[in-house]
Amino acid sequence: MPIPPLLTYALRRLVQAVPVIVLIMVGTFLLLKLAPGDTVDALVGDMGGADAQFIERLRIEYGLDQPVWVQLWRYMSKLATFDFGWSFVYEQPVATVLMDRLGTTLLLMATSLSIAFTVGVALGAIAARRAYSLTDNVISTLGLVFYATPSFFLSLMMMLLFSVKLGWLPVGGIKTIAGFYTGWDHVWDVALHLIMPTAALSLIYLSFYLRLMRSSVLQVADLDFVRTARAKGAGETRLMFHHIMRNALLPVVTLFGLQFSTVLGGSVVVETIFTLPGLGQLAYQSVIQRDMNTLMGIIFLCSIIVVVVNFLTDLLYARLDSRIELS
Amino acid sequence: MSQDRQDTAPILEIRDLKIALPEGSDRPFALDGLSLRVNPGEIVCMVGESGSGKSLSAGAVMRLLPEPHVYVADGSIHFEGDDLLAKSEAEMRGIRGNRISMIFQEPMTALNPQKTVGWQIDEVLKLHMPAKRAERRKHALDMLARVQIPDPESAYNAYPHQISGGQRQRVMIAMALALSPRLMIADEPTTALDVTTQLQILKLIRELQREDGAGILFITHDFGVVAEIADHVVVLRHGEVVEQGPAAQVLNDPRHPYTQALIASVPDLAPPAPKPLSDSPVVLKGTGLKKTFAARGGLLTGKRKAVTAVKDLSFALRRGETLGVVGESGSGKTTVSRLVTRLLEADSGAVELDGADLLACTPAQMRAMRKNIQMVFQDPMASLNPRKRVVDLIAQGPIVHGANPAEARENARELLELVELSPAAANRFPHEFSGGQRQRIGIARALALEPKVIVADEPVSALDVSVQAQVLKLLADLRDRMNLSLLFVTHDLRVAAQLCDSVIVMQKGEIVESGTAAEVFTNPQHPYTQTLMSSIPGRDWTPPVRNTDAA
Amino acid sequence: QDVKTGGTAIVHMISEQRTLNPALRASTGVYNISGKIVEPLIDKSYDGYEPVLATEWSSSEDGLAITVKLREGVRWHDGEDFTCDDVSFTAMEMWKPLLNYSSALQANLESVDCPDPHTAVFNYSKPMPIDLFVAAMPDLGHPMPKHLYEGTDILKSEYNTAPVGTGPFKFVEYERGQYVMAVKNEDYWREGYPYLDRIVWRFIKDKSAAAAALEAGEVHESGFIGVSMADVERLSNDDRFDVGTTGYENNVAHSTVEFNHRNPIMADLKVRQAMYHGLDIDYAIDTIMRGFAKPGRGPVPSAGGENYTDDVKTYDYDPELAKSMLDEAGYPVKDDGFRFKLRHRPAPWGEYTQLWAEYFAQAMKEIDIDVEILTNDAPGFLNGVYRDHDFDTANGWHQFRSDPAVSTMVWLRSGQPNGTPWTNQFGWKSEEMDQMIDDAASELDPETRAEMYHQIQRKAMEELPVIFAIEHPFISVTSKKLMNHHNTPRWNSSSWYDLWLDQ
Amino acid sequence: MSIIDDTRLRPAEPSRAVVFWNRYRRNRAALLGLVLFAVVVLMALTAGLVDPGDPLRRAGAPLTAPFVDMATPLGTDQLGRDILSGLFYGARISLLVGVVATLVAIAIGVVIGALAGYFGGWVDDVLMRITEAFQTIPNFVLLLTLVAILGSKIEWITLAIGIVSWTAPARMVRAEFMSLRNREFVDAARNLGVSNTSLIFREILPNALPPIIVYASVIMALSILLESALAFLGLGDPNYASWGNMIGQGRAVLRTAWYCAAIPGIAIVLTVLSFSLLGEGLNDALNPRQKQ
Ligand SMILES: Nc1ncnc2c1ncn2[C@@H]1O[C@H](COP(=O)(O)OP(=O)(O)OP(=O)(O)O)[C@@H](O)[C@H]1O
Ligand SMILES: Nc1ncnc2c1ncn2[C@@H]1O[C@H](COP(=O)(O)OP(=O)(O)OP(=O)(O)O)[C@@H](O)[C@H]1O
Ligand SMILES: [Mg+2]
Ligand SMILES: [Mg+2]
Repeated sequence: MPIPPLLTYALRRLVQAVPVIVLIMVGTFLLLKLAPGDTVDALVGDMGGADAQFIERLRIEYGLDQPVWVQLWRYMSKLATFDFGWSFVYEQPVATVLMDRLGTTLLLMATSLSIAFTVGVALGAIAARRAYSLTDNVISTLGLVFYATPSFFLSLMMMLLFSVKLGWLPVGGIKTIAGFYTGWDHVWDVALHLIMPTAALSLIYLSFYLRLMRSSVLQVADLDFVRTARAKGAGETRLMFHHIMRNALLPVVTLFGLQFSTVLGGSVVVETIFTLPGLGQLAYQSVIQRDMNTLMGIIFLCSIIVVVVNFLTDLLYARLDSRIELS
Repeated sequence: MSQDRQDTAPILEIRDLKIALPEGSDRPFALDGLSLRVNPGEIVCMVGESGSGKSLSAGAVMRLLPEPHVYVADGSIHFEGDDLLAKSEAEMRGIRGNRISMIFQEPMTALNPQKTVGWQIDEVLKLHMPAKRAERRKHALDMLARVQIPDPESAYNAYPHQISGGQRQRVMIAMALALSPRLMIADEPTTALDVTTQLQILKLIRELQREDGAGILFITHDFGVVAEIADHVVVLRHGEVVEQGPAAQVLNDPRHPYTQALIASVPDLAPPAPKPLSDSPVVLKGTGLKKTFAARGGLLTGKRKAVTAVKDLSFALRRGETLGVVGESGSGKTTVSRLVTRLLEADSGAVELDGADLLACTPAQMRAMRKNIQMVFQDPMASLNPRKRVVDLIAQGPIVHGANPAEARENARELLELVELSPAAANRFPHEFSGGQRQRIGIARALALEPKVIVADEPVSALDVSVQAQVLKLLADLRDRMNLSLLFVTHDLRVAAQLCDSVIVMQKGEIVESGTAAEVFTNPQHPYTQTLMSSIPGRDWTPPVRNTDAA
Repeated sequence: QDVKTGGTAIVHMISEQRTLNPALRASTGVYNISGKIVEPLIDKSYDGYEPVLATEWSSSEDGLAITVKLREGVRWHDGEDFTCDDVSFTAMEMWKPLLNYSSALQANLESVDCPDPHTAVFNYSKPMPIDLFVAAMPDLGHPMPKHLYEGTDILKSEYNTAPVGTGPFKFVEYERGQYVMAVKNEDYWREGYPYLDRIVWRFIKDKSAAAAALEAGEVHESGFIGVSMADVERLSNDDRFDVGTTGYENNVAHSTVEFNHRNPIMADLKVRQAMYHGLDIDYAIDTIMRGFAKPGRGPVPSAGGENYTDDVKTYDYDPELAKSMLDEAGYPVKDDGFRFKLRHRPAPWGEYTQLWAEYFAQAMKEIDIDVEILTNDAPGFLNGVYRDHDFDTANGWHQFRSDPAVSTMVWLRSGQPNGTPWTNQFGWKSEEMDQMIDDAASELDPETRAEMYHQIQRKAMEELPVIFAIEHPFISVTSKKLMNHHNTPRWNSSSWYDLWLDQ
Repeated sequence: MSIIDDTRLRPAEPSRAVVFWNRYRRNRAALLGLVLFAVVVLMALTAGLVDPGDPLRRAGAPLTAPFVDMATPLGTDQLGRDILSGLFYGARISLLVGVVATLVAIAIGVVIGALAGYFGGWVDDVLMRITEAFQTIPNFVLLLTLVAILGSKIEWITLAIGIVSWTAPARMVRAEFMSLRNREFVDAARNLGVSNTSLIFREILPNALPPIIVYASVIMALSILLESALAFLGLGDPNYASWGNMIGQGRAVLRTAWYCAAIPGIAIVLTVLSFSLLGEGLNDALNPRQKQ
């Protein structure tokens, strides 16, 4: 039976991703080993101190007394069987720790990126359509201001206004604790909690899409085939939707794929402020705690997500760009 | 005849049209006082060098000028008696594509890459024809058949990148003619095409127009094309009409000195008498050259098909000889020129320069050898580093090869004079020159190393005819004066005929015919060569005796 | 006012507690949660030590055996009886080998005998002062159920994050990064208690967010200075909240300045004294601690009870004096405007520690000492100071754990191995001091013991191995809806059986 | 002289700088960006001249509001440090971080991108895998890790920001090189016998610079934002008054003394804005594509 081209393509992408992921994992491992101190230091710091034998015993327990390359080899050979190891900080298997957080992060990233993408693209198209007009200036300036505002600043201001002053939105967390909502109430509850973090994240990324889309539309609008369509008697709206948009979206889609991992990094601060139990915050904590296995797990997961997202954006790209055929 | 023209009601009448350019442009008006008329069933050719305002006049008729920077300052445009300039944008939309249609130069970019051919033809129908989908589809398929596209059904569903350049231009024409417009404007519709395709398209336009009786405003800069197709000719220069009249008269008996000069620049097809070269030594010899572009595909495209650009090619170039390499697009001409200079590594074969095999040299040896074999490139803008001053561009070669920089620069100034440029040019940047001047700089750069062989890849095809003639003349002069050998790659048979001693004709990477220019041009043997020769536009027209000094 | 029962109390926690087993991890963060679920043998009240799972305790004459009577009729949350086996198991398998701090305390513990199910006898190889034993029990004396741990890998037991205890509340769930929840234990041994239905601990890392949550009514209590000092001060003027330090008498900390005595400049007592004179402690208390603190008087804080004395040498703020002392010590101002340069490592915990470091740098500049602050995260800091000794000065806060023997003395006693955090890694060694500390630790008579600690305190203030600059209890912001709050000296760690919600 | 003569030179054009400036100033927003940028530079240069010296010194009573005490016109922070002075010195740090981190990022990016784009083949493969690896790790997490390793000295922070920012310029340079290496002028130079190194750095690089310069403004803006985010998490260098540090500490008193965080916050917004506007202006001036 012939393998469908999409599958072969997916397989090829997977094979290509393997060396990159190995590179990332080894690199991160060694990098983190360069950092002063280890998990035990962090744990002891957290406990408020411990005596020397205790510390010694923990190190042996965690295998931290071994040479670095032994530790690396142990880790990598476990990883090859998709065993992420044990988090000494959370006293749980890393896989459990990660799965607990993955949902929140994916939800946050997916909603904020899709909002950023759609709104950014729409505003960018409008701004380009009325290039150099008042509308354009207002949209572009707002975009730049949001872009220039540090995310924590924006988050704090929002929290101050909407939670404390107006009391409309919950301060943080992912759901009302001890609310015990189920069904749609639960969905609504989570949605309420996600409004501000999503807004904070998406406003920043929105401006990227906005600016790119604007210049992309301006660029495409100058192309010959748009002139052809005009010469056919097509009106501006038709030009925009049938001729310009789809071509102008191409670079924006590429950015979408590239930006995914940045958003995860960007969510560190937002998750911290809004107390969202997500991977961004977990990553930050893991660095500080030298929680090697957890951090490595996050990075691994993140690489997989990025590979998948890039694969999907490539598919989307191919869908949008008829010149590309997957084979 | 001129009496007849005035009597019929014109489809298009332009009077005293003035188009203003934005401040800071090289002239205030792109068009200054253009008047012309297009009658039904008539092809009016607008000729003129680059920048003379041809495209903008077409834009003005379509009301598609890039306003507000460029706008109609004065004059009138009447289409079938209606004042187009007074129409609203909505009214204009009703006219565009319906009663006036347009074909553009680049079939590559003029079609939306993301929509199927069928969709794009359908769009024009949808906009102007109140008809059901199936009906429109049928009409579109009819149109595709009319423009002689082999398999209209599959072309209908194809994306532009899936059909050839010639077919794309046919699609454009089908689109333009779909609603039987009264006026069709064609802005250099064949310039980007191969000679053979060009001729087919020209014929097609002509036939279709005969059937429909539309008027055509045909823009071109090629007098060959004019001779092929025009009923009436308008010659533009710097936005002013210098001469207009019936085709026969303008072509064969130009009145204005400018027109005369232009026509005189058109190379005629009679090759020069063969030079006695058989006893000069062979300076450059290629044997069994082969190049396959094995396809390392992109991530998304996967592996591409391997393309054999050149297979088993051999030639010999003697001292003082000019060897022309001709053939249509994609036949491997450029590949040959790059193999010979080792800008591309050949898969197999040898290139001997004065007996030494270039392809066997180490990189260091090769760098030293390059002194002897220099190139002149096609695009005079792209081949000069825009960030370098002319003097540095010319002196670069000698300096790399160990010359004293100060002396090399001094030499460079002298070379500028040799290529007939003022030494004042030395300190300027490439963008401050016209195309022809840049090509002169390119020639000076090649000469600076005092090479034995110069390889020129389409050195004049990016230039206007008038300038083309001058650059060719310069090249010929220098060749004769310095006893250079020239490997001259071109797709323009007229140019080849004028300059080359011998010619090799390539098709799909292979030599199909070779011999002296005189033999090949007067008595082509291979069927492919014969088709090529018969496709030269205006081949039956011999430019009138040169009565002006073009240089 | 009538007690109302029911309701959910929501408590703010700054950082997540990954393990909730107080017999494996001694830290206030753990007790803050586990204290309601797992009970210690003895707790501390304002009236002294209070029996919880232990009912009485006594020591043999020689101090080698301590007998503890256990409460009868107490059941673990899973229904099993609480007996001496549990105490013995926990003491030998957890307190002695696994529990930080306790390992040193119980180093001489030989065995725990169970003559009957409700009597435990702790056998020591060297005398153990009963006072010390009792003082340690509230923190280091939590029995865990033997039947759930025995025969398993204790460190990886699932019950470490889902504790089973005897306390007034039963563990329900732990959502990582979000909250821990516990519900009323209907089978609690104190009849009629607890009042609350449920307690939820919410993790909010960001202090501003925590303050916002308090104000929005989403959280009822935030302890251990869980909001910024500015917000503490602001909320203290808000009549919806009680703000104060009550309930932390057992959890007092010092903001310190530590010296690396390996550096000859720091080894010079005159320099250290001069630096102390250069610090405007009152200003720092006002600006950084917003007045919720007092000047430090050596290793024992005023909360140290009879072991504390204020009859010690003090160092007033006097920059001019400081400068002249430095001149005398042979460190005049050089061409670059400074006497010498110090590399200072601040501990990365908390806002006021950071500010204290910056104030320290600022103040030192006033007496022409250049201070470069080296910021690191916790492991980096601990390594830099306690293992690599790569610093000239450092600062942080250190908590006092009710008895000097189990807490502050380690900062003065020499001889701990490299890399042990919060020990004397400062290169300061005094045979005399070491002796005094050892003597005090095994002294059985309370009065003599107190006097010995006064001596130590005086000596520490004279020789300044470490500057115990500011003594500050922790601060809680508590919603006035909570009743009976902060009614014991280690309230945040206690069981809250009598806490109720007025709503 | 005949009618068609292509040997006569056009009158000399104004110099590049003039052309550049003429194009640049057409964009009014870009001019605003330039003015803002100039203000920031001026602040950085005059820090210490205009204003009371050390921004870390106690200058007045803690938490003095702006415009209350003329000795500290913009007020003081928790430790009584002068906010105005911090603003001026902070400009210095922000610019320093922005410029140096950008230089680092661009330098790495140019080398990697140039080699990958110029040589193609396996060199490209290897370098691009490395680039992908760097791109896959969330850059802020990598930054945190680097800072954890190196410590929070301003030099290290700057270096770390540079290290996490190089991938985008590398990709961009690579793309530029891939298109430029096939341009005829490169062939022309190669045909003159120019070596690979000269081809890369003398022939191609100068032509690849305009988009890189434009992108530099983006990195500069991002660097400043990254530095402030680090400071917000308490990982800034406390030995210098930086805007990020000021916000990081100011937010503790956000509710009572908003100005401590708001003033440096606005400074960051305006500075980043100025870089963005500057970038757009440069883009219009260096890569004129569409005519306005
Ligand atoms: N949008 C525009 N803005 C400013 N100047 C323009 C614009 N379009 C064209 N021009 C100028 O107007 C003049 C005429 O341009 P036009 O495109 O009509 O020339 P053309 O005869 O079609 O030349 P070519 O043969 O190269 O196509 C040129 O000098 C050109 O620089
Ligand atoms: N770098 C390349 N990679 C893959 N295929 C190539 C490459 N360069 C040229 N080809 C293919 O080799 C064939 C010959 O190309 P070449 O450029 O030599 O033709 P040409 O005769 O110069 O055409 P033109 O007249 O259009 O310049 C074409 O089919 C082309 O697609
Ligand atoms: Mg044109
Ligand atoms: Mg070619």
